[in-house]
Amino acid sequence: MKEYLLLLLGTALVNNVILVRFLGLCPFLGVSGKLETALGMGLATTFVLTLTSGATWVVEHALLQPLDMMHLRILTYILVIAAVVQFTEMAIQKASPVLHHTLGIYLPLITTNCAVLGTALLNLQQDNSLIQSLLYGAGSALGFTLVILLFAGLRERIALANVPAAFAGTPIALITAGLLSLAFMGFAGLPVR
Amino acid sequence: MTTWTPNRSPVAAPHVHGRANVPQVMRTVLLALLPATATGVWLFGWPALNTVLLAIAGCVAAEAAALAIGRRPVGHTLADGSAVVTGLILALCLPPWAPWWLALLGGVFAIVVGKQVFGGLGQNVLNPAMLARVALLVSFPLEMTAWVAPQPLFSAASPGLVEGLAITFGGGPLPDAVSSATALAPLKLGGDFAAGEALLALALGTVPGSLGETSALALLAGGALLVARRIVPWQIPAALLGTLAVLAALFNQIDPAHYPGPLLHLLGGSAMMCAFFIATDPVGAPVTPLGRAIFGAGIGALIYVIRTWGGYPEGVAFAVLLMNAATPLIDRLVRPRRYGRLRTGAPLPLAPKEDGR
Amino acid sequence: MSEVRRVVRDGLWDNNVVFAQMLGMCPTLATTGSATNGLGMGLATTVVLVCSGVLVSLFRNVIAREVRIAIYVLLMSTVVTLVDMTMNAWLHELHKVLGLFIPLIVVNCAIMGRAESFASKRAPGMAALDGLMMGVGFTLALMVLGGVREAIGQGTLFADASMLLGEHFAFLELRLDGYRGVLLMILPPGGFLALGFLVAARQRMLARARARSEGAGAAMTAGT
Amino acid sequence: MSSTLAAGLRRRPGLLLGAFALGCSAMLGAGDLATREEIRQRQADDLRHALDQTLSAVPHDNNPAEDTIAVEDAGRSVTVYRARMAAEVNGVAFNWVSEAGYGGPITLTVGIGRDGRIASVRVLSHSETPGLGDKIDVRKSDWIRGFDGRGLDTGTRWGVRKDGGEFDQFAGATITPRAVVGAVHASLKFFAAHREHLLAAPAGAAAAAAQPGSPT
Amino acid sequence: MTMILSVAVVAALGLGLGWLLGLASQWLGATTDPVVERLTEALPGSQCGQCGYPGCGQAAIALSKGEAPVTLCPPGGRVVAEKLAEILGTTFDPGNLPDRGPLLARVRTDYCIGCSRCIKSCPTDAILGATKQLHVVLEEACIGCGACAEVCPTGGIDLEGIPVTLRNWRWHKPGVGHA
Amino acid sequence: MKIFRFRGGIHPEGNKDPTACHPIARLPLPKRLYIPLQQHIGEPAAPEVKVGDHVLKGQRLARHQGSVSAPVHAPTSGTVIAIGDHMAPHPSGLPVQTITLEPDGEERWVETEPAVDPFSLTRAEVAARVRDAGIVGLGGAAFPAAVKLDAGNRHPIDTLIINGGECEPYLTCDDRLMREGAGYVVEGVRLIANGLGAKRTVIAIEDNKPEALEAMRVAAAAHPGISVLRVPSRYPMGSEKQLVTTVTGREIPAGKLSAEIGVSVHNVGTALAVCRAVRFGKPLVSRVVTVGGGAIRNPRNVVVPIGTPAADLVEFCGGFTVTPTRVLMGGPMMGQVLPGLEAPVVKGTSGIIALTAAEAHAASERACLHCGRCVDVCPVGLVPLELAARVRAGRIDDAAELGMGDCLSCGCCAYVCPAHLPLAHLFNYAKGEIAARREAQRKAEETRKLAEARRLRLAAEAAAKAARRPARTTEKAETES
Ligand SMILES: Cc1cc2nc3c(=O)[nH]c(=O)nc-3n(C[C@H](O)[C@H](O)[C@H](O)COP(=O)(O)O)c2cc1C
Ligand SMILES: Cc1cc2nc3c(=O)[nH]c(=O)nc-3n(C[C@H](O)[C@H](O)[C@H](O)COP(=O)(O)O)c2cc1C
Ligand SMILES: Cc1cc2nc3c(=O)[nH]c(=O)nc-3n(C[C@H](O)[C@H](O)[C@H](O)COP(=O)(O)O)c2cc1C
Ligand SMILES: Cc1cc2nc3c(=O)[nH]c(=O)nc-3n(C[C@H](O)[C@H](O)[C@H](O)CO)c2cc1C
Ligand code: SF4
Ligand code: SF4
Ligand code: SF4
Ligand code: SF4
Ligand code: FES
Repeated sequence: MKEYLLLLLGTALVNNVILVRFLGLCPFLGVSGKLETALGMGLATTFVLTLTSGATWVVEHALLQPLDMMHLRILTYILVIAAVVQFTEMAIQKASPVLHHTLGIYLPLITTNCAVLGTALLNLQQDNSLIQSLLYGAGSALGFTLVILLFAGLRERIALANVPAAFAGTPIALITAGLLSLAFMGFAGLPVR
Repeated sequence: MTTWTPNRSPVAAPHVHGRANVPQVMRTVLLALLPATATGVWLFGWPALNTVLLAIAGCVAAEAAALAIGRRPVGHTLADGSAVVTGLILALCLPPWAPWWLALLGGVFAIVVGKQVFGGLGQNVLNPAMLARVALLVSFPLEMTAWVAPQPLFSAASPGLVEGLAITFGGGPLPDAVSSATALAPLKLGGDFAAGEALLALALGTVPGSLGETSALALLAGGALLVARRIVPWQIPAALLGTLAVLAALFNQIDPAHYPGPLLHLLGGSAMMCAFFIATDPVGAPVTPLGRAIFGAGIGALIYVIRTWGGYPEGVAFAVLLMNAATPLIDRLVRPRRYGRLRTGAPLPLAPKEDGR
Repeated sequence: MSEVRRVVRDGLWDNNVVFAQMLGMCPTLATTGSATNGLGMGLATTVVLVCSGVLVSLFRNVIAREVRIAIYVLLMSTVVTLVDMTMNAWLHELHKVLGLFIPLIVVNCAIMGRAESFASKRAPGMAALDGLMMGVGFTLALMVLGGVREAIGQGTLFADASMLLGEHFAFLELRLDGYRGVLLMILPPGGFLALGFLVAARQRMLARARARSEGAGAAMTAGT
Repeated sequence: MSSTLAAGLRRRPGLLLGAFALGCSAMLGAGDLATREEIRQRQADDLRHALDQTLSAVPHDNNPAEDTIAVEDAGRSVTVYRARMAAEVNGVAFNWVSEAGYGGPITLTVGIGRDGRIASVRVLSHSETPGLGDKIDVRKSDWIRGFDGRGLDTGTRWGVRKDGGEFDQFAGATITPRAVVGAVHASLKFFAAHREHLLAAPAGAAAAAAQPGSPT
Repeated sequence: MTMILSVAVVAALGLGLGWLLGLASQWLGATTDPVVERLTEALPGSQCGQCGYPGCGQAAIALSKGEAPVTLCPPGGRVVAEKLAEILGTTFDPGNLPDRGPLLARVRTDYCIGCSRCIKSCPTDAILGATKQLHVVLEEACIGCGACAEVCPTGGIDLEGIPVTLRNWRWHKPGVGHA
Repeated sequence: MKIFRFRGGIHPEGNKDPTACHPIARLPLPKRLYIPLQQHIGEPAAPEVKVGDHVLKGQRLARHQGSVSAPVHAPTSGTVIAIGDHMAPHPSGLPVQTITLEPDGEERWVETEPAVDPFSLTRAEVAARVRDAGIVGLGGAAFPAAVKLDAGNRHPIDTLIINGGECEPYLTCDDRLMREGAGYVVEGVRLIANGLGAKRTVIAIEDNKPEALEAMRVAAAAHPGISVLRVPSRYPMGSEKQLVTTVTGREIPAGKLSAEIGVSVHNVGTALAVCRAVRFGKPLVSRVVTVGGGAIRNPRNVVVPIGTPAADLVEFCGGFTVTPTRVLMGGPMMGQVLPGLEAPVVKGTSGIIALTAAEAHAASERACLHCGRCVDVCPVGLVPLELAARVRAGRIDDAAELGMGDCLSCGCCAYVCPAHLPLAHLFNYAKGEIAARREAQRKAEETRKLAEARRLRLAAEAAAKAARRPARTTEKAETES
């Protein structure tokens, strides 16, 4: 139990997908202008990331490895991710049109979110079990959500600041992200993996 | 009769103002930092004074340059004194015998990356001095963890003025004889925690450590001034020190051999400095009492976690930055209830007419 | 401006993947700890951009709207896998360093964006040129970023180029002796900071250029 | 492709997609065929290189990469490569992962002689901070050679100096050496625990279980 | 063998996905665009054509396709522009808006020949007056679109800003500085 | 009696002593009086006199129009010499329709009809007398008092609160009024209480006015329904919402009137005016004005006929000792700058304050420190710094969402702001913008309706035409065949 908790926390804080692993930066930079949208993106990603972590594990261990078809890994992973996203979208639309209205627009974006494929590949690299994979996915997603929320809060405030013209817009967002990542270095060395 | 010509562009009320203004606030902070600075310089000798001056110089020069480049009024803005405060706080968090370029570089980083790219005073979100400290720590771990044992000014061991300049500007590693470990070292090394008489040393500051963080008493004196003058809201230091102490006491109860008690956590390291001068930087702190309490408690908890389990010997700077980053969220979630409304923002229901709902 | 020049300019500067479009941020920041890695990643991405551009363009009349994204994804993952396998086989050291990020080229938003907005509407030749220019622009950006980070961070330039890219690249290696480096720059925060300052510099240049051209325009109208 | 076929496919997106999938997997299959052997070779090279480094001090006449056994330890399986001289196991090498690294897991290849002393240790992969933690890499510093010849019985104080051990930590980066020292220590204990099994197994018996393609 | 297997696997996956996508496109394709509806709702609905589109409905479609800026509608002014931006989820740059402030038409008594052309052109029926008699503009109803001024044969309709009085005076924005 | 605490608030320097220690003086009749027709919230009054008319003191000059309005009376006897534009006592300095009166110096009253026993009057009669006397709230808002009295008929009022807070610095007119005219005030209070049918009456006075407290206690001692409550000195204690909370512990729900929770608030000056109107039949033609501030030579309270130019008051009090930085109508926290000394005193003018630079503690504006002091002091619980940042950035809608509309414009936030940001000014601007937008919105709705109506009309016309046309074609066909 403790081990799993540490795994979750470790992936969320210490090896944060965005700030340490450098995955999922496009949505991190693109969809963090407003807190509400950041939250939506975070939630949608959490859902998809956890699901795909499990699904790719199954595909890897039930299909690719037994058939010795590692060269199809990227392709199948991507297809699986796209399918999961598609499925999620349809499921949400069916279950709750309201939720679909708020989260739906983020779903297509997630297909091209490196964090999803990256996490799947990291799971493989670290030889995680199915449960570990699911936790790893959830942890990554939590880390993603946490950081994108913090970042959106900061950006909302910076949007009201008197930023010099040369730095306005993307540069200040990048610098803020850098400083946030500097702050997250404080978690480094915590005894979690 | 003295005449009066009305101003044609109308100005709205209020037409009188309290006495507070930004330069005065910053002056008070500098005044409050004086005891700790003086103690630091006294304990660590002339090189410490060099460090202070260099950090401030770095900040002020960087601020002037940045303002000039951005075509903003240099003199007027410098006069707010915030660059000096940043410089001094940075210096007080550096090793006392830091080489010249460390202090200078830190000052420039704090102002340029931490403050001016955001638009200057009040526009930044993360504490500039702590950003600089962390950036230096990450980049120059050697220099940033070279502690010296205190050798009071004019004592035999203390370097003279010239020798001090040589230490600051000469470069080269510190002689092994003076390098030393801080009071928090046992946290990571598992040695003995400060014994009874050492706590007195921690209070007075006669222990190795950052320039201005060692003397809890001097910091407390300055902090008390700021709290009394209402420049610093009491909730932040109270929540911060309280959380830190409670966590320390809790784990100390569980396993005293691994986890030192609250006193070491409060007095050793820069918790005091942080509680009164760093966490309280208004720019990065929430604006409501509850928000400030959450903020302070968050910093306290993070300090404890990073100190106890993390990779770095001291968690103050990271903790402050992390909570700075959370400040917009806290401010967003913790808003005061508005008059005549429920917490949700909906109007109060027309309640039965009884006094004192 | 001729179409070719337009495409070249777009890729290298006006619409640079990194500096203007802000796409493909993950590899941009993750692999630019050194100029060498940046170069390697850039080249790999360029190959993928060109190939996928040509493929998408070739099939542009066949691909139905509803499934176009899925087909792009198929094509790209194929190209990327091929690149991945090739690098693993013949650029093994570099492959070990870039590791995770080669497969991630698939989801590099830049490639999808180009396929959708350019390659699907143009002839294969043009698409190839566009892919090449986008890729070269990307590579240059990665190299500049990697170079800046590496130089400030550890006082070297193209360190290990010979080891990773082969002996031919040994000439690139530079070392600043006596400079210890600001470690921060090669760590994750340094990536963000360096890119932030580079983009700011670009914004300032653009603003200057705009002011100059406006000034010139104003002078012209004043003259007539 | 004839235009009628193209038009037909366009009207059936599912078929179109299937056609593309077919083409793509064909290309991939071809690519795989072309590179598979080369990649396997490279990975074998990697392994051989690592084993060469770690077992060079152990006299042997076999190819350790092909003489492996899998050992269960604390719920995980460790692949052990064995160096033999005249059928006698003279030393073993195996990968050992430390989770306590600063930037993530550190994978070591540990070579241990028959006597239970370290033959040699090398870092296979790590993501420690360049300039700080990467001194565990033999290309950057000789520190890692400090383990050579040490064992559980040599009176070594296993730990970094800060923790009261006898290994140097790198200034400003204690976590990495601490992790490596801990991992080497643990690997010795692992060796001690399975000593009999490791040294006694019949020659060549486990060769079939070897997976040269994936050393980790 | 591997070859055949891999082809089979990918083809199967592709087919499955294609089917899913087909389904999805059916799901999505059928619905009408709610954005256009909301946009039409937000526009003034006076169909005056100042935006360059033949009426608000077309303007809404153009907006939804991103072909027109949210500041397209002069009568709507800032308020409408902000609403449109909100619906479209874009930000709106007030700098683009020619903020001429609200206007009112006024018929010059000495010019009006009572031709009634203005009445026919007015999208809000804001002009009263019988043929051959002096016409007047209802301040409450006039949106300052200028259609009447355009058709008036004597040029007798002026568009004027609304005069500042104690009742509509507003505080100005305090000078530069940073909040 | 229990006192409840309201959120926020400040303790500005009072500066009340220079004027509080002098008895109320009487201003000699000025040479001209300028009586604006709009001195209250609501519709302006409509003039009933012509240029050249001679009028008597207390004669009605203009009658009220609409439900929320108030008549205007002649402050003295004299001749109407002009009806037209004159500078309004308003920061804009815009002109307002004004009757100019040249006093004849005789101060001749019109016939007044004092009530025999004012307490025998019905509620409606009291309200009618108050309305006819042109009484508006003298606490600053200048809302027609009769309308508020009327509200007692629609909502049961259990508590009448008389506002003797006078929390504004410098102002002491209510203080002196309570000290010197406690008896009249209490009588007025009883009349209002009667008019409203209030069950209990609380006269709330800040503890920095001990003499007034004492005088009012003595005057009210005989009336068990009236209690005099000592409330702490804290700005904005005098604000209706805050006072209601202090006295009753209730909050007025957002968007509701105090009457809806059974409370009515009136100023002490209003009470005195009600007393004069109901008992003596005298309309509101003069009021007590505090003339103060560091730049005034002899600061004091003065009884002033409505319409007196500020210049006359300043001159009466010895003129300026130094050039003031600002001359205000009302107190320094809520008052407005005077556009010129020719602007007249109106019913709502509680003070003419001439401030020196040193008193104002002016400092140059700097960037917001995020210090949160404004949040601490805002009596409403707003977050002024966030509002200000959004207003500055032109994001008025965001500011409205954060509660811009709830702001009292009390100025507490601006008073404490160490960065000297013009917070209250920004909020005034934002509220203006919000009002303008609401107006635009309303107009857009209106437009839509009109356009729709026109569309229907055109369609109907077209249909009618179409209906006629086929008929004509058949006709044609018939003739052809
Ligand atoms: C029935 C009734 C209706 C009122 N309507 C308004 C109104 O429409 N606008 C207004 O400003 N005040 C109105 N008031 C007066 C307010 O309650 C309040 O006294 C006035 O706004 C001034 O209060 P203040 O100085 O605290 O702002 C009304 C009062 C009553 C009793
Ligand atoms: C911030 C603020 C301060 C006020 N201060 C006072 C005051 O000191 N005395 C007062 O009578 N009214 C004051 N008012 C006006 C009251 O809210 C309220 O309008 C008045 O007491 C109602 O009485 P009236 O209608 O008789 O004027 C203040 C209003 C505000 C918004
Ligand atoms: C405490 C006090 C308050 C007064 N307040 C007023 C007032 O508000 N309005 C007014 O016209 N006169 C006021 N006066 C002046 C006297 O009541 C004055 O003698 C009275 O109005 C008689 O003059 P008349 O002819 O104007 O009625 C006040 C006097 C005192 C002592
Ligand atoms: C109470 C107080 C504490 C401050 N603490 C810091 C600090 O820790 N670090 C810093 O750079 N500036 C500090 N400042 C100065 C100033 O607020 C800082 O430079 C801003 O962050 C710049 O925008 C402090 C100012 C005050 C009033
Ligand atoms: S300008 Fe505005 S009101 Fe006129 S037609 Fe276009 S959208 Fe409608
Ligand atoms: S400007 Fe003329 S046409 Fe337009 S609304 Fe006003 S009156 Fe009607
Ligand atoms: S002026 Fe408005 S925002 Fe400022 S303190 Fe008063 S009520 Fe709050
Ligand atoms: S009081 Fe002024 S400086 Fe402080 S937070 Fe409020 S607006 Fe900012
Ligand atoms: S490159 Fe776009 S999310 Fe990673």
